[in-house]
Amino acid sequence: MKKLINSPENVVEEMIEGYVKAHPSHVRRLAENDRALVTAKETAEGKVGILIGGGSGHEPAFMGYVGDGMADGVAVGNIFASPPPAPILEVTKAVNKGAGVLYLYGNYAGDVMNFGMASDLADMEDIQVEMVLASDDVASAPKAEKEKRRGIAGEFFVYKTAGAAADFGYNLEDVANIAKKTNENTRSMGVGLSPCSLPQTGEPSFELGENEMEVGLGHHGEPGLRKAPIDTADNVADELLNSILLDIELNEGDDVAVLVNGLGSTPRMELYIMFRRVEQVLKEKGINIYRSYVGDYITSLEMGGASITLTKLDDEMKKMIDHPVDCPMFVQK
Amino acid sequence: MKKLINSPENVVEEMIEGYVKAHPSHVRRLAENDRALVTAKETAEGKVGILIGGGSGHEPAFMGYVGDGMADGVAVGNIFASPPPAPILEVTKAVNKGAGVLYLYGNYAGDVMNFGMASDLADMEDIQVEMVLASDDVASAPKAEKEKRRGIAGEFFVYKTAGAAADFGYNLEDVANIAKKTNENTRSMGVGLSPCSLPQTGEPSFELGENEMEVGLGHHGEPGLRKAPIDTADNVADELLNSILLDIELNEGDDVAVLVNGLGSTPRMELYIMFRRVEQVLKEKGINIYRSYVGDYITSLEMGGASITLTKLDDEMKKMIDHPVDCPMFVQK
Amino acid sequence: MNFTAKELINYFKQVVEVMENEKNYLCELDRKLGDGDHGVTMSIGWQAVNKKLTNELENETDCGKISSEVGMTFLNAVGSSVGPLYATGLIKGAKVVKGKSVLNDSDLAEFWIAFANGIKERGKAEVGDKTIVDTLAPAAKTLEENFAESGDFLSAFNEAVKSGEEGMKSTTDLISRLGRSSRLGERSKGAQDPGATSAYMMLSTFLTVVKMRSE
Amino acid sequence: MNFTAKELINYFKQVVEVMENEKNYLCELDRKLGDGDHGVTMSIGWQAVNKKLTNELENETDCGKISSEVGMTFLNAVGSSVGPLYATGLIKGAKVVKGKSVLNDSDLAEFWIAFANGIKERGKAEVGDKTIVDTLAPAAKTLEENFAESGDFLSAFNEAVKSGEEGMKSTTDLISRLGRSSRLGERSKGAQDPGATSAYMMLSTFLTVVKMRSE
Ligand SMILES: Nc1ncnc2c1ncn2[C@@H]1O[C@H](COP(=O)(O)OP(=O)(O)O)[C@@H](O)[C@H]1O
Ligand SMILES: Nc1ncnc2c1ncn2[C@@H]1O[C@H](COP(=O)(O)OP(=O)(O)O)[C@@H](O)[C@H]1O
Ligand SMILES: [Mg+2]
Ligand SMILES: [Mg+2]
Ligand SMILES: [Mg+2]
Ligand SMILES: [Mg+2]
Repeated sequence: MKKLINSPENVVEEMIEGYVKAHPSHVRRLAENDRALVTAKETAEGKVGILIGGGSGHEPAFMGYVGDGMADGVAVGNIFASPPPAPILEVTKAVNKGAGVLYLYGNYAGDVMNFGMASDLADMEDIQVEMVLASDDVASAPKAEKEKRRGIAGEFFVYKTAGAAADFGYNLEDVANIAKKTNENTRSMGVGLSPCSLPQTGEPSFELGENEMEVGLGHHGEPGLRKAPIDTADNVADELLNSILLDIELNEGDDVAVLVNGLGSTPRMELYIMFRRVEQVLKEKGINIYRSYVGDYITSLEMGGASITLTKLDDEMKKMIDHPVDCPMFVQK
Repeated sequence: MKKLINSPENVVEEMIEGYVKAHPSHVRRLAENDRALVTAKETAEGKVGILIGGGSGHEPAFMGYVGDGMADGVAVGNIFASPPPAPILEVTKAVNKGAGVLYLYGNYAGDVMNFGMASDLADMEDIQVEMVLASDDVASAPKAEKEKRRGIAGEFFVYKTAGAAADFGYNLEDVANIAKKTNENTRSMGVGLSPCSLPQTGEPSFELGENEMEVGLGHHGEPGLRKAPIDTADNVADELLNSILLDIELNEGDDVAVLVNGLGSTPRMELYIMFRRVEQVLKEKGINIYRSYVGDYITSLEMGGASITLTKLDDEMKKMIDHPVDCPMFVQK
Repeated sequence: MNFTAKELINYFKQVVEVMENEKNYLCELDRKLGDGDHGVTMSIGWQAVNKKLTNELENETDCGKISSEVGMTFLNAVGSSVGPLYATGLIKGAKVVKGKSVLNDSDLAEFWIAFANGIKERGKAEVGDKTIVDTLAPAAKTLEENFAESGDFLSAFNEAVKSGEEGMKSTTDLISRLGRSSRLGERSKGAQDPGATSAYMMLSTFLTVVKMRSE
Repeated sequence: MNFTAKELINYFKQVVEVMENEKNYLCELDRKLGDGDHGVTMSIGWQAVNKKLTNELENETDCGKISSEVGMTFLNAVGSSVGPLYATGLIKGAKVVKGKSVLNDSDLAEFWIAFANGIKERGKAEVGDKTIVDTLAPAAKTLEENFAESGDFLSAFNEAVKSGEEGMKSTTDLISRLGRSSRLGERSKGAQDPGATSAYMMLSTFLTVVKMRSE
C-alpha cells in the first residue's frame, strides 16, 4: 500500500511532531519523554488525572483524545504496540494533581504489562494509580470470560465518561468506578473488509478473498470469529447487533449511546447506512438512542470495515456522555 | 472495492436516513424534498441564510456542515453529481429569514447550472439570492484564469467564514463579500494515491501504477497535472506548497489558516506527517499559522491522497475562523 | 409523417433501454475524462423517467407535456451537468410542440432544433469545446438545412444523425474547454466525450424509431 | 569457561543482526496469529540496543550493567508485549551476574535460568499457552538438570537449545491461550508462535557464540 511518509522508522515521531505543531494550544510534549503528551491547558489542582494510551495507528485514538473533558495525557506507543513504562510514568507525574491518576487502556497483553510496570513505578513515587481496562469486544471471548476480551471502539465511551467524572470533581475511586461501570455496560463488535499494512513491512495485515469479510475482526487486524462472504450493510449490522444484544441485557425503555466506528478507509456514507439499520432495530425493540456517534473514532491505519458499539446508560452516565469535550480530534458541545 | 451497502441505487437515500436519525437535534429533512436538509435549530429572523450543497460522496462535505456557525441548509446530490434545482429551492425557502440566502458551492459545470436555475426560481418567489463559487484548486487552471478553477478542500474555509459572518448579523452583501474574500485568499492543491469507486460501477475512478501518484488530482478523481513516481511526504508537501506559494502572495508576518485534508482512506498519521512539513516550510518563511485543521474535511469516498490548503487571513477573517461551530460532523469551540 | 404522443412515449422508453445498455460504456468514457459517472447519471435519470412514463404519463396525449415532464423528471432525478442540459433541451422542445397530440414533419424538425439550441444556450458551449454540443450543433444545422430544402423530416433527420455522429467522433481529438475534462488540457485528447456520445444515442434512437414506423 | 563482558556485548550485537535478518519472517508469523509486527518490534528494539552497545556500553565491563541496560533500552524502544518480557528476563539475568566482568560456567547457567524464569513470571504464561515460554521453560529446565549433573555449561546449553527448539516447534499445534492470538481459538493451530521463535533465536545465537570461542 502506498503511504505519504518519509521513512517507516520515523512515522510515529513525525506524526507526533506534526500533531503538537498543529494544536499548540491543546497539547504539548513533555521534555522528559518524546512519547509523553499532555494537555496544554492548566488542569485544576485536586482533579483526578486521566491517562490514556496504547499503540499508534489508531488515530484519533489515543493521542487525539487529550483535552478538556477527556484525557489529561497520553503515552504513545509504536504502531500497534503498547508504549513502554517510561512515557507512561512521565505522563503520570505530569497529570497528577494530588488526587491520583486513572489509567485507561485496552485489554492487551502488552498494555497490561507496560501499564502495570508503570503503575509500580508511580507507586514508588507515591502517586496513587488506578487502572481500568476496556474489554468490549464480544467477538474476542465468550461472555463467561469477559475479562479476557480485548478493547476496541467501546474504549471511547470509557474515556468519555471517566473524563467527565474527573471534570465533575469525583475522587479517584469514583472516577474509576464510572469507568468500570461504562466498560461493564459496553459491547462492541466489528467486521473487516480490507487489511491495513504496517509502514515497515508494507504487507497486508490479513488476507481476505475478493468477496470475503472477517466477522469479529480485532482492531489490529487480529483474525475474528470467521470469514464469510460479504453481505449487505443491513445483514452485517444485524449480525453485529445480534451478537451484542445476546451479550447484554437491554429492555424496552432502556437508553443507549451508539457508536458506529469506521476502521480507517470506510466512507462515512457506509457508516451512516450501517447506523440507519442499527436505529431501525433498536427502535423496533423500544430501546432509546440517547446519543449517536458515527465516524472514525478508533481506527487501524487504512483498514476497511466498521464496528458497532452500544453502551447502556443510567442517569449518571448520561450526564457524563453529555459533558462537553474539547480535544484536537474530537469536540463535543 | 468492497462496500458496506445494501444496494448501489439506494446509498444516498439510506445515508441521509441514517444521518438524520443519528443527529435529530441537529438536522432535519424537509417534507417538501428528500434531498433537502436544514438545521433542526430555529435560526434567527433577519439572519442571512447559508445554503451549501453538491454531490454526495464527499462526506463530511456537504451535509455534515449544517449547524450553528456554518450552513443553515444543504441540498444533497447523487454521488459526485450536483443536486437538481428542486431541493436547492426548497432549502432556500426554508432558510430564508427575510435577509436573503447565500449559495456556496464549488465551481463545477453541473453545480453552476443547477444552482443557477434554483436561484432563478428563488427570484420568482422574491427571495434574494447571492452565489459564491469556491475555486481554490491551483492545479485546475492557470492563475490568469482563476475563475475557471474548481473548488476542492478550500471550500471548507469559505463555509467557515461566511457561516460566522451570517451569525454576526452581516447582511447578504457583506456575507457574500466575506465568502468572496475567503475564496480569493484561498489556495489548495492535492495529490492522489489510490482511486475510489462509484457504488454503481465498482470500477476504480482512475488508474495509477503501483508506485505512481497523480499530482493535482481533483476531488472526484479528475486527472491532475501529471502522474509521477510516489515520493516522500516531505517532497510531496513541498511540491503542493510551492505551487500554492507561487500562486498567492504571502509575506513574512502574514497569518494563514492551514488545512491538510485527507481524501478518504489516508490515515491521520500521514496527514500529520504532511502537516509537519507544511509547518516547517511556513516557519522558515516567517508565515504564521493562525489555526490548523488536519483530517478528513472533504473526501472522495475511499480515495487515497491528501490536499493542502492555505487561506491568508486578515483580522476580520480571523474573527470568523475563530467563531464556534456545532455541526454533526464538525465542532469547533 | 404523423408522429403521435404514444409514439413519443415509446421513443423515450427506447431511450431508457439504450441508456441502461450503454451505462458501463458511458461510465468508461467519463472515467477517462471526468468523474466516471455519466452512464450512472443517465441510467438514474432515465429510470426515473421510465416510472413517470408508465404511470402519470401513460395516457398523456400532449406531446409538449410529455417532453417537459420527461425533462423535469430527468432533471430532478440527476442534477449533475447533464440534468439541466437535457432538461432544458426537452423543455425548449416541448414549447414548440405544446398542446399537440400529433406531430407532423415540421413539428419534429422544430422540436429537435429547439432541443439542440436549448442545450447550447444552457451550457454556453461552442462547437469544439468537447461537449454534447459537438454532436447536437452540427446535427441541428444539417436538420435545419436539409429540412428547409426537402421538407422531409425522415431524410433530413437521417442526414442530421450522420452529422451528429461525425461531431461525436470529432470530440476524440479535441482538447476539452468546458466541464470537468477542461482541466486535463492536452491529456483530454484521445478520448471521446461521454456527453457527446449520449447525445448521439438520443438522436440515433429517434432515428431508429421513425425509420421502423416508415417501413 | 571465562565469558567476558566484551563477549557479552558481542553476543548482543549478534542478536541485533539475527533479528534484523529474521524481521520479515517474524512478521509473517505474527500476521498469522497476531498483528503482524513482531519482527518490526524486535528490529526496533535491537536497533536501539545496538546504538547503546556501540556508545554508552562500548567499554562497560559489568555484565550485570550490560544486561540490564540492554533490557531497559529494548523496553523503552518497543513497549509492546515483548518489551516487558525480554526486559524482565534480561534484568533478572543481570541481577545474578551483577558486578561481574567475567562469567564462569555456573554464572552463565544461572543467567539463562533467571532470564527464562523472569519472563515466565512477568507474562504469567504456562507451557502450552503458545508463547515465548514454550521455548524458554523447557530450555531452562534442561539447562538446569544437565548443568547440575555435568557442571559443563556448553554441553548443557547445547541440550537446552535442543529442548527450546522442540518447544518452539510444539507451538505450531497448540491453541493459543495468551496474548492477541488467544482470541483465535482453533484457528490459532497450524502456525508457529512468533515470540517462541524469537526466543529460540536468542538462545541459539548464544550457543553459536559460545561454540565459536570453544573451537
Ligand atoms: N457547459 C456544458 N455544455 C454542454 N455540455 C456540457 C457542459 N459541461 C459538461 N457538459 C457535458 O457533460 C458531460 C458530463 O456529464 P456527467 O458526467 O453526467 O456530469 P458531471 O460532469 O457533472 O459528472 C460531458 O461529457 C460534456 O459533454
Ligand atoms: N503473557 C505472555 N507471556 C509470554 N509471552 C507472551 C505473552 N503475551 C504475548 N507473548 C508473546 O508475545 C508474542 C507477540 O509479540 P509482539 O508481536 O511483539 O507483541 P504484540 O502482541 O504486542 O504485538 C507472542 O507471539 C507471544 O509469544
Ligand atoms: Mg503489536
Ligand atoms: Mg459527476
Ligand atoms: Mg461525470
Ligand atoms: Mg504482534
